[in-house]
Amino acid sequence: MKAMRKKIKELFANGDVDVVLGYREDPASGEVKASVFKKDEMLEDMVFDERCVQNLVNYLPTLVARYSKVGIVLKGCDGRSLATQLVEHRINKNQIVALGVGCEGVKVGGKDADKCEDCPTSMSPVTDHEIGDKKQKKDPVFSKVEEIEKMSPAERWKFFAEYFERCERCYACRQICPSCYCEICVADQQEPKWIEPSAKLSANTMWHLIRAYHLAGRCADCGECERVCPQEIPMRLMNNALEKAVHELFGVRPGMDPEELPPLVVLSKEDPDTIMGGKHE
Amino acid sequence: MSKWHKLKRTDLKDFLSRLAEKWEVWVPYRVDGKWEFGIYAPDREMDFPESVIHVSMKNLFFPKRRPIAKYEEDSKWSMQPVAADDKPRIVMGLHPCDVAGIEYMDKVFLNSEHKDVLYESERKRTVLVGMLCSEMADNCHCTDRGLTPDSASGMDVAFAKVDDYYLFKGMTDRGKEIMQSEYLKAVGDAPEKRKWPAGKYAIASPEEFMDMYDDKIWHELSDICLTCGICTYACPTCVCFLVTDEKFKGKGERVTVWDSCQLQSYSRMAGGHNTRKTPASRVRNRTLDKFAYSHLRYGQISCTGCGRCVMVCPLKRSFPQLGARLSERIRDKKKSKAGTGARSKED
Amino acid sequence: MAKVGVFVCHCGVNIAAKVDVKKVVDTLKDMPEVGFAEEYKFMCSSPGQELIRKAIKDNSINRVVVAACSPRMHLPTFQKALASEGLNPYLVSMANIREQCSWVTDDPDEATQKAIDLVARQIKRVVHQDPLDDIYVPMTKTAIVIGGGIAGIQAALDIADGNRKVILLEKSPSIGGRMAQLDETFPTLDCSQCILTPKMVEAAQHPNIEIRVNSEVKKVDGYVGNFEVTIEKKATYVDAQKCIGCGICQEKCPVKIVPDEFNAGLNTRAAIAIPFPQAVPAIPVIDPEYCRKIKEDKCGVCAKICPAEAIVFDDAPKQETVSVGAIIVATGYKEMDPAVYTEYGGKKYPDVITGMQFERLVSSTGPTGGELKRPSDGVIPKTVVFVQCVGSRDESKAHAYCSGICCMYTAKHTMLYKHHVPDGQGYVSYIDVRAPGKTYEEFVRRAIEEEGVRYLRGRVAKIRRLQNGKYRVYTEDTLVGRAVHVDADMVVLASAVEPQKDAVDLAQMLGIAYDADGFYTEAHPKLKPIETASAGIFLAGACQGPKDIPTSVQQGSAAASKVLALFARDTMVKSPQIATVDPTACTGCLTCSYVCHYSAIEEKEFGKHRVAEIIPGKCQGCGACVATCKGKAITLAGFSDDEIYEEIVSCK
Amino acid sequence: MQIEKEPRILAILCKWCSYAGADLAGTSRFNYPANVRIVQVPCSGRVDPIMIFKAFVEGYDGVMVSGCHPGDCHYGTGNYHARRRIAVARRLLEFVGVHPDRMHFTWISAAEGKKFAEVCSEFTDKLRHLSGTEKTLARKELAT
Repeated sequence: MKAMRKKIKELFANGDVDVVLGYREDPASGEVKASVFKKDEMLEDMVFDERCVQNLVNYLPTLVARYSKVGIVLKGCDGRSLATQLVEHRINKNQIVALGVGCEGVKVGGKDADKCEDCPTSMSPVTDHEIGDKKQKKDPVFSKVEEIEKMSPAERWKFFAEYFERCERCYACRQICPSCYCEICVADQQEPKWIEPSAKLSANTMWHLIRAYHLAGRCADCGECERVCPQEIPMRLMNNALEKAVHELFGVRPGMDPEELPPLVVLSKEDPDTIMGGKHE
Repeated sequence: MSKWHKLKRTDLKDFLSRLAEKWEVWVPYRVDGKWEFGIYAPDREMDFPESVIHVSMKNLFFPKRRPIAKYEEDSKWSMQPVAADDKPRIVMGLHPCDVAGIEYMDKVFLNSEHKDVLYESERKRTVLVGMLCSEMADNCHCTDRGLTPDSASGMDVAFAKVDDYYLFKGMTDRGKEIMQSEYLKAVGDAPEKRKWPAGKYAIASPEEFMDMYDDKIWHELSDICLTCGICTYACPTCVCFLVTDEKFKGKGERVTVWDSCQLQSYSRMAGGHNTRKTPASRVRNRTLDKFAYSHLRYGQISCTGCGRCVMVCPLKRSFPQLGARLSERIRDKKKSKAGTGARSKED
Repeated sequence: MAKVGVFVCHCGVNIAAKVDVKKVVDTLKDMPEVGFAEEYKFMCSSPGQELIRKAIKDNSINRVVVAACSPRMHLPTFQKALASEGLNPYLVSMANIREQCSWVTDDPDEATQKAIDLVARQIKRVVHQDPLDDIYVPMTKTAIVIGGGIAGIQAALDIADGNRKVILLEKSPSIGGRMAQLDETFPTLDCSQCILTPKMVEAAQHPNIEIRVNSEVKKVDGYVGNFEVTIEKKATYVDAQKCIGCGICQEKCPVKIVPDEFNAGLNTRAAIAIPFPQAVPAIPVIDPEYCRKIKEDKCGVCAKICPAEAIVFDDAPKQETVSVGAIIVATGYKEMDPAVYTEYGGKKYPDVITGMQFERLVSSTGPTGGELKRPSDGVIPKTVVFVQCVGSRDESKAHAYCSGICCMYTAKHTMLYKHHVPDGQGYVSYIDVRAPGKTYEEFVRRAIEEEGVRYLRGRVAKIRRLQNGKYRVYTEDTLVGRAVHVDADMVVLASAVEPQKDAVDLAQMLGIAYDADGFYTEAHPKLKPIETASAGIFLAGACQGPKDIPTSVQQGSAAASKVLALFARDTMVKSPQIATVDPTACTGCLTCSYVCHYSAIEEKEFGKHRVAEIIPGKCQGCGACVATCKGKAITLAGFSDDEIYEEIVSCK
Repeated sequence: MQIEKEPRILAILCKWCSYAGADLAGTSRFNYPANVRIVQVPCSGRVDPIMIFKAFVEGYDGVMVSGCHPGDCHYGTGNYHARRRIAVARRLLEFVGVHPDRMHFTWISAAEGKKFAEVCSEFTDKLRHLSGTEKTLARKELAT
């Protein structure tokens, strides 16, 4: 923490950053929240510990529009998220100073966050400065996905339909996701109405399928969608199922390489036809 | 009528079962650790929580998806309005802030110019049995909004939880029939009147809020807001909806669906222009709607202090704090006489 | 408000026998979108089209659905009918109730129900169709001919004579192709070189023809009228501008072990060589695999003696992109390698040779100077067996198809053989003799009757080399029903005609179709034998299937006439069914640009933002970008989300 | 009358190969079940999985997508992109409980009329065996 504050002070002093996006402990309530730090402001309230769950990358596009240089504190998963944004020209890397912090895992509701179980990297794959240790981690196994995969199709649908039924379509999942940045979300489009706006099973199913599909090969598993869902819909399950799929199908782990294009826009003549299922001669 | 009646907690089930013979009785249930309203069934475990539940009452009068007409895609495109439901019902367990919300919705939907007939029928068929609060939860701030947690205003029947019994009191003629239940025994003593703490956050007047329209502060107030729609869905006084047609195999329904000014798509117009493109402009809209626009239109600010928006916020952002921060800014501005800043270009 | 005219075709009995056409009309005429509904026997006929025109005039319909055959068949017909009445031609949609309904459905009730559903769906769709205007794009009036064989040369000459520029591309060091290797040609026995060489020279001297040898196509972008073809010129290590073609380098080069491709590998040549004496251009090429200077930095004799100082050892492949308006593919064929026929020796017998090798053996420019000697020991073969259908009509070993030319060239070979070895005896093992061309049959009869060649009907089972150096050919004579064998001095295998090795690669670059064998597929087997499915790309010669010289020449001329017809216009009409970006909805992620096969998507400033923009001239309307755009900022005219959505959800 | 028992199939076919293959099935008079509904797209690369999702939600029992064989795409590479998208969409649909037999993704050339008819028949057959199970994803709200 000391090292981080020192580094940030240094960055401010050298004029390398205009603002730094980080975590702040509200002295009054003790709650940790995302915060924009300016030079000589509130730096003493800056924290980095297991309470720093939120992925800050989502705020970057707004900030880089307002400031020319933005520093950002990144956990491993957030860094992967940033990598996916850079490759999609969402953010200009030159406007970013990436402060990778060795992450020891975060806690949600007092318990170790689920996402940390499947975390492949403690350090952001994109960094300008690294603070703390980079730990070698195992590739994710997604044991919860495997559990679902063991179920019969009917059981799986029963499982998901119950959750889909509950969705209120508040779009908190979309709003917090750095990769959901369409000018007009397909769920908001009236003509044609691929996804009807009302909160009901069929339309909600469409929404959750599209949301997961659009993130396939782009989702870096920051887990924010699931965390913010007021109805506790297990969105990470779907994201992870597809993360597992793109890894198995195309050998891609999203966000681990900031140069790598999303697998669904990569031209590959070598993919076997069997990836589409069924038999092919 | 004016007397308090006692119901033993052990008699609650019998009392409700008897009511359910005539009415559709809506009571809170706990599902997967969360409260929601459902139709009373004796075999389901139910209870009355001390303070508001996170799902808004709004859904019972103005559902999130509400068919208003049905049609078939035949040669005539025959369209039939959806018939109103007139089965009598009791909604039990509303808190004073919810009732205040319903009173606000009445002003929106039942004003003489544009009457929403489906809403009207929902109101007409419903007897409101409200529950007086015995405590204020963390997010409760109705006292900031001039309400009292144990005020029975607007209820047809009011009740309070006391030790191992409930105290009921009929407030209107519509509540009379319920009060005649054999399980209610008239008693003399009213529930203890508590002295509630004064509001945490004093807020400015609607006119003062209006003056803040062009202030820079909206960027600060919106900096980490996701602008998702959950606060507006949970809010008892957010009543925006869109009308859309839903078709399936040649049959269609015209439905109203909750909409939210917090979503970017809300203010996007044909041709692509969006009048509220920035999060700041959307946060401003909701804030001013609660504290100023509502007052201009209906003579009443529309935040009832139920605290649901804080409860459901993914980032646990506090709307009352936001109101307070704004009021603070208003005071500062007045002091310095500054703040005639030009309209922000970004908005 | 859309008012749809619905026209249901009987197609004689093709539709009406299964589909209750009247019921279709009666069911749909009350649909709210429908303003007029009618049935007719043949909608594609003039009176049928007149019905549409009349309804546009009298019933003021503004959208049309024709329920008839496949839109692939008659959509343009009905589009014209609309246009003639001043209605935009893109406001018609066809319900395919013949190919995809009446012809594939057993039960009439089911067929009728399906037809109703299909037409209703198209009515819903057509309401969402927008009027579109054709796009006019300028055209580059230069053609490229890929392949400098006789078909390609003919095509190039005809286009050049039509006063248009042509690039004639050839991957080997000289144009001329297979025909240059032939000795004499059937059925006239005129000397191949004598008739080909003048054409080669004419091509080389024609002001409108630019010959590019040693060059291959690497990439093809663009579309009809505006192709961008990337050509790679291989390193030849000889400066063609300086070289005077004296050939002294070839004489002095000490490395004389390079298999001579022109002589079908029968002899060897120097590491620097002009491919054959009449080559056009007559410029030598160094084979870097053999050249000692290039391999080991030794020798360098050629550079020392070259009077023109034309040797460039540090030559490297060069790529260049040329703009052309049309492409003729004339890449020809290759002779099958008979190695798979192990029962015929699988190439281990030196005197079991292929037809092309025989051709070289009897040629005066060949390795023996035109004397027929067998390769193993130079003995003049007194008995020769010609084996036909090696690799052709033999699905189990090689190809199911007939190579078409072998019957004739074998007959020619037997005659050439008799002319070289008058006392020799030729045998032909054949399955059927196919001689359908003009005077072809007479030619074969001449071989049999006048030259005394013995034709044995039957397939050769085995060839075995005997101690005495002869080859015993085991075959049968099915006409007398008896197994026979012939002890021959030499055996000639009429090896099958095959597509070039890299035929599929080129097809994929060009985006044209090819069949299971690798021959290129014409747009229609009868009515469009020259065109491919890709506009502006035409076929000529054996790349499309086995062909003899006259047919190849005909196709070359035919392809040229197609190109000249195309170039007669100043602008290209391009389909308006292309994709466009709504800049207000675009986030500028540019992921669409990665999937565009035509590099048609570029970046553009839009206010403060960066957005994608599609170049209308380049877009071909495939829609890959549309499916990539998550925010649906891209619309494909003619196949918009609106239209496809309506088709998906409108089925009852 | 719609024969409700018969499974409904949506076939999204590219214009150049598979749609032409379906036409050839007709020209060659290869019969196949009448409940197949074909949607023409210019290229399999135009197929946005949202169409597949929507088809299931709209109550189709099976969805088929077919384009030109790899390497034969009229537009060069559209089918390769389609293959990746469909592979992912398929995994997602299976994950939320759509039976794998409800999806058929393949290549059919303009010459494979017989293959098209066979694929339709076999696919229908498979779906008939599934018809006992719940119609996955089909919308309930307006089904009555």
